[in-house]
Amino acid sequence: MPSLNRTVRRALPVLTLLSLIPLWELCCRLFEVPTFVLPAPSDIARAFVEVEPARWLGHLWATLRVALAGFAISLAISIPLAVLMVRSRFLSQTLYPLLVVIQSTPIVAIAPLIIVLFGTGWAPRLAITSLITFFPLVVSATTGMLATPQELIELSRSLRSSPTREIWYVRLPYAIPHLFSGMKVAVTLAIIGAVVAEFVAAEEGLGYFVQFSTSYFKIPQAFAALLFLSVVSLALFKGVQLLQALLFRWSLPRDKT
Amino acid sequence: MPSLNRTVRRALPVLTLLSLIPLWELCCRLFEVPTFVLPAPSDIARAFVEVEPARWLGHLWATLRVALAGFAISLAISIPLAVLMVRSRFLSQTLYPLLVVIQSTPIVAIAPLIIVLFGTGWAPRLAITSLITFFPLVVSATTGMLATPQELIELSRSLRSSPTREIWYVRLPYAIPHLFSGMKVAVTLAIIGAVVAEFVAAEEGLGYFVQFSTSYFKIPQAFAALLFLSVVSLALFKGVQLLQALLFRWSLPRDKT
Amino acid sequence: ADKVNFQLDWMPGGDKAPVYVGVQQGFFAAEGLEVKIAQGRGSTDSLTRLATGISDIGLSDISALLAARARDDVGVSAVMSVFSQAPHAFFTLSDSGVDTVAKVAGKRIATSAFTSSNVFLPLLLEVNHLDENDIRLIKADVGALGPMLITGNADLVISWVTDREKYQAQASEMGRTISMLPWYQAGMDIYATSLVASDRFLQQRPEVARRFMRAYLKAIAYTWAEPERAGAMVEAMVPEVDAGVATATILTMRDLVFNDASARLGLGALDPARLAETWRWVARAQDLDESAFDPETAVAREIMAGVVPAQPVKEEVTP
Amino acid sequence: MKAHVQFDRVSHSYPAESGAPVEALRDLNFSIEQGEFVAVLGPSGCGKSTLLRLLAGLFPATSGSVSVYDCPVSGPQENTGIVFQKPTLLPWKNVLDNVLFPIRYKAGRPGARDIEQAKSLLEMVGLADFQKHMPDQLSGGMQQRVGIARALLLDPEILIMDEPFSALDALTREEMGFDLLRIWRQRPKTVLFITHSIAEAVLLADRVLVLSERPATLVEEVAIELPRPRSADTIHERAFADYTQRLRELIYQPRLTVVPGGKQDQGGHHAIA
Amino acid sequence: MKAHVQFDRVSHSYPAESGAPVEALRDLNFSIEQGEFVAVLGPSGCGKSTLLRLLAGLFPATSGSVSVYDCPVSGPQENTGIVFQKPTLLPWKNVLDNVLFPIRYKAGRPGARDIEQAKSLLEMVGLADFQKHMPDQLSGGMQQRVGIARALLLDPEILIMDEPFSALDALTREEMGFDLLRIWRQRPKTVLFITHSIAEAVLLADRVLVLSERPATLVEEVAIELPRPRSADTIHERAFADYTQRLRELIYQPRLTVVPGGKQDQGGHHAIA
Ligand SMILES: Nc1ncnc2c1ncn2[C@@H]1O[C@H](COP(=O)(O)OP(=O)(O)OP(=O)(O)O)[C@@H](O)[C@H]1O
Ligand SMILES: Nc1ncnc2c1ncn2[C@@H]1O[C@H](COP(=O)(O)OP(=O)(O)OP(=O)(O)O)[C@@H](O)[C@H]1O
Ligand SMILES: [Mg+2]
Ligand SMILES: [Mg+2]
Repeated sequence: MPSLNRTVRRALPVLTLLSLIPLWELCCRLFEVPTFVLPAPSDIARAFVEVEPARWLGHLWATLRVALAGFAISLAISIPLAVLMVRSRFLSQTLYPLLVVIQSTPIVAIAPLIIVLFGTGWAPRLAITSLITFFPLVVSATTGMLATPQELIELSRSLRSSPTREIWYVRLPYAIPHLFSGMKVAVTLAIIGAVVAEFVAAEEGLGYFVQFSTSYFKIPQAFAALLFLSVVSLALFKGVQLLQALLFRWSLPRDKT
Repeated sequence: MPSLNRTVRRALPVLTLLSLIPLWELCCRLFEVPTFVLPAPSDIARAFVEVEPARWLGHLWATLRVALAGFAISLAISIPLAVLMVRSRFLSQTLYPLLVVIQSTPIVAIAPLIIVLFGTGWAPRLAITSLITFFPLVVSATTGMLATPQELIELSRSLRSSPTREIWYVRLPYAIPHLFSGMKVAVTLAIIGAVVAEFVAAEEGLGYFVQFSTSYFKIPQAFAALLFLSVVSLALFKGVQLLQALLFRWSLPRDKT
Repeated sequence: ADKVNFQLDWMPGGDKAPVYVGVQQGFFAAEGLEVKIAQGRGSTDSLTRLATGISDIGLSDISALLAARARDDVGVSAVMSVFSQAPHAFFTLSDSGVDTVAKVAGKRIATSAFTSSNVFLPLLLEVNHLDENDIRLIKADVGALGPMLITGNADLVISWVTDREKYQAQASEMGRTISMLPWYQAGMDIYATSLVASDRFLQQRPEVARRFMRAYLKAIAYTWAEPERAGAMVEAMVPEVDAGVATATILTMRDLVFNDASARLGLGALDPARLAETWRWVARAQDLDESAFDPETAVAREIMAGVVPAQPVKEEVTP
Repeated sequence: MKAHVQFDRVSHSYPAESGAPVEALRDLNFSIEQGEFVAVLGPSGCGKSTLLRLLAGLFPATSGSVSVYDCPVSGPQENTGIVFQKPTLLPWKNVLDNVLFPIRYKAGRPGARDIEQAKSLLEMVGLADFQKHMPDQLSGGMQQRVGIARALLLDPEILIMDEPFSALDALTREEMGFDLLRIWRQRPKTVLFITHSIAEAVLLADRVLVLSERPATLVEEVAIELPRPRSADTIHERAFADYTQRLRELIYQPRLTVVPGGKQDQGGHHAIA
Repeated sequence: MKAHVQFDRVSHSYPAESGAPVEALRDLNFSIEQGEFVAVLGPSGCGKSTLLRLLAGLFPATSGSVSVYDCPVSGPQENTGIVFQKPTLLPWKNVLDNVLFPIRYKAGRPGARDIEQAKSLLEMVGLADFQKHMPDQLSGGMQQRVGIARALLLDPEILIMDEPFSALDALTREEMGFDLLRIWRQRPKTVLFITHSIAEAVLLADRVLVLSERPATLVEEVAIELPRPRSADTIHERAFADYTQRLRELIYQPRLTVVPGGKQDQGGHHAIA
């Protein structure tokens, strides 16, 4: 019985979410929402099957690999950046404003610069995705490392640690929960980033396909691509959660007994 | 002497940042970077003074109020949302995926929907800004509240607290450092949000002005607007930092003696 | 006065001058109209706003309208042609040696990812006895096209005739000159930007629509009669616009408005045969069933009657 | 006096993520009368804090039942004051606000009388000058004393204290023990007092529960029949020495066989704690 | 023996965000010989942990100088083991890894011998069965014992312990005290041992420093000239009782005039801690 109970408890949220779909359909029919404003799920489904699976997969893969690679790059850049800023007050005061500036610059506005700098292949898309995702990572890693309790810092300093080791062995592990909170934000931003990048420079990918469909007034097809994007985001988000659960069990709140 | 020293230490980062400007100018001249790729600071300055201050201020104010109001709205929505998700496992499992989906949907793609829902005035811009900013707030507030140490939860439960009070008096205060890390990300996203909103639906604001200038190939003018945007972001970012320092001193790492 | 919400299909500029002229010169006021101008972000956006009743009447590419109506019975109809030639064009540096469309074979052509030009490109190439494999298409952000051309990342770019001034300005900075190969000179003979209106507006206030169209025609005539003044009028209402640039644009695009077609069929007219030809291009370009949709259903002839001059009116739609 | 707290065959195991669960309490039976002062002695890690948490209703026992006034405990109890083993102060509140926390938590704004009361408790624990300090500006012992003041603020019916004086020096410890007895005498309450000091247990309690090593079982209950009110003089009474001696034997004897090596002599007369 | 640690007119004040700074140490002068075992007694909040932090080089004194081998301490020292007052375990490492932390921190991967050593220390502190547990699955006393094992792992030259046994029961405390003495005898080290237990100080130390209330000044240094090796028998020696009696007087006497009310009698003969 308890295991049945648990199954139900697990399934309930999924079922609730799925039940939104008929509701959506109903609303669209009831209020006669025009397709170009919000297509009904049935329209979307129809549009979905009209495109061959291979093309879906092609676009999906194009977006996914940019999102993943861009996320990986920004992770690889932002952690060292955060470390630098934690170690040096001067760097933190010099770099932080720069990062804020970069973060708040609308990428689309500097598209020419990016294309001239990175060409028109993969590179500009990766650059854009990384630019859009890195900030939450830097902020959360920095906040986490700075929030390390004084007593742990004293422990580490009493061991005559080099500052590098202090960061590596004490501050970074302590920042894990913060960092993962940043990663959850960043990973969904990575999808946004890949899509924006495809708006700016690409001939494939779900974002390209959305824009393409919209400019041809194939709104249900655009929404099918959007749903696909959502599924990818959910998968990436779950992926990050899973990673935390697997590698850093301790950083999660323990289940109540 | 020590106060002089401190002044120098404070001024140094600013000076370093300012010294980037001549460097930028130099690079542009040296490599003969065309203006339409990256205008030199002198070009930007010229473009800047060509637009009357009143118009700059008009655009600035249009963007700023959307960013601020949108940020406020998303704060007002995401904290209660986070509280709900901390209180109920079911809600958390149902809402979180929905939020991820909303967060990762490219706003530009659902612009018609937003315009139909919110009309053409202020409302769609606020909606877009809130949609773009709320996610980091929800994630950081949720993570922070769930990270509350077991011992504080035991204290609160031993006082026979209602769950509401537990959230209000224990979990939320504990989440403050997390929350501010989310706010730092969100506030710069608010600028991005306002700009995107102006791309989609507006006839004023710095984002609109950037797009306008770009579509007329007045790149130095676009960059002048971008710089303005950066200054606004920096101000908002500093504002959040200041707010934390004023209201929640304890949540900041204490200065080393 | 009757209030009319006018929808632009993009940002203000010289190519949108007539509506500003209409306001500034009092053409609308003379018809008892109070016109409010809303900016748009492309034809699709403009159509959506008209279809959802946010605006009453506005500009859109008629090919977007035809495709939208064929796909999705959108409640918007065309009431007048504005550009009776398509504005698509190749741009290249003057010294590139490419002076006819036939010579684009083997070149690198940069284009914006989502412009409607791309859809027509294969057809244009076909008309010129080429196909897509003969060129290399590079897609990039609109803003990057000029830089790519001038820095040699691309041999040609696809853009609109109306952008000529802007590209020339960029090229001048590097001491180069630009030449333009308009597609309408290479076999693409179809309608483009048109005045379109929501069906609801046309049904509820047909007279208002007619008055608007009358005033708009006057404004078009004035715009090309007095390009300098027209440019200044745009700037007067939208300070971001530079009057000089607007004037230059107005001059550049004269051929889109006043051309063989407009001379033959009348300014503003939507000749059924040419409209059918336009639909043929659209259907082929977008892979739509040509016979499944009658382009005439996208035109509100009864509104146009008596407003648009020299219009070859079909028998059955006389009022 | 009637039975206030009743432990009935209480066992508790903590689940282990890997390996066997840790059994902390096994088959514990005892009861505490209303108004009684009961001390608990037991080796480190035997399960004393677990016992406290069960009584506080923070989680349910794996088996058996804990009841208060014959009512099974199913959640946190009304009118219970707890001093946790760790100080458990809120890092974002100053000392005074930490002491006032239970009131603010239950009743919203504390009244003038509450603040008065909090201040006098802080004075009692010797922190009158530190009301505005933040917890991380206090020494370990000072933090512990804030926790004690907080538990006493609401004048609870049941007071559960987990090694409340462990970080205090001998003199402060003694003073606070007598303060506690005074408060207990003035406003009777049922006290469960976990300690590692045998002398302290004897000096303060009506009854001492001696627990075995983990899993904790009840080795013996020793009623301390020293006259009240007790004072520093009590320590010199013959009976006091007898009780401490008896408890020491109970604690030291069973373990001597287990302790490896022969470092100690025959036990039964140690005195350092 | 030569002077190992030297405190020279050391004062320390903590800055207060508002109001007057808190003066913790005032004009402290003392030295510790190499290999000496010095215990520190002092009231709660007087400044003992501050003294520890100064010696550990965690921050500099406001005035005066702390030196090790005549070299002013300007930062953390090599070869120093510290047991902090709070357990201070890394929540993301299990017990064994927490003990091994100093090695991993200094030398990278711990070798097989280090692991051996860590395991035997864990056995000594009675946690052989808990190597794979996480810190939050341990009781307070168990956490403290992990901290002790960690400090002993690197066989430090200077060992600083801040109330290391405060959360342990009488028997465990005694056992661990003797274990500490054994280790200290086998591999001589200079020990600074902060405690609240007078008996413990006398039993373990060569010399006891008695500090006053905050700001801590040195009230008296008492050399404990009990023969070594000490054992449980030491406790019954006449001299042991004399020393504890003397220390009690030193601690209780000066404060009796300050303590409000007349709850206690004339002091000088208390024995509960
Ligand atoms: N949250 C937990 N998860 C798993 N095991 C736990 C947990 N809390 C305590 N334990 C285990 O339960 C046993 C008893 O712990 P408890 O804290 O009750 O001991 P204690 O008697 O209070 O010890 P001390 O005197 O050292 O504080 C210990 O072996 C400990 O490892
Ligand atoms: N970080 C700090 N900031 C400000 N004041 C502090 C800080 N740490 C300690 N103090 C103050 O310094 C004094 C001495 O503290 P310390 O921790 O050295 O006492 P202690 O002797 O170790 O006490 P205990 O036996 O209770 O641990 C106390 O009054 C305390 O309030
Ligand atoms: Mg305990
Ligand atoms: Mg201390």
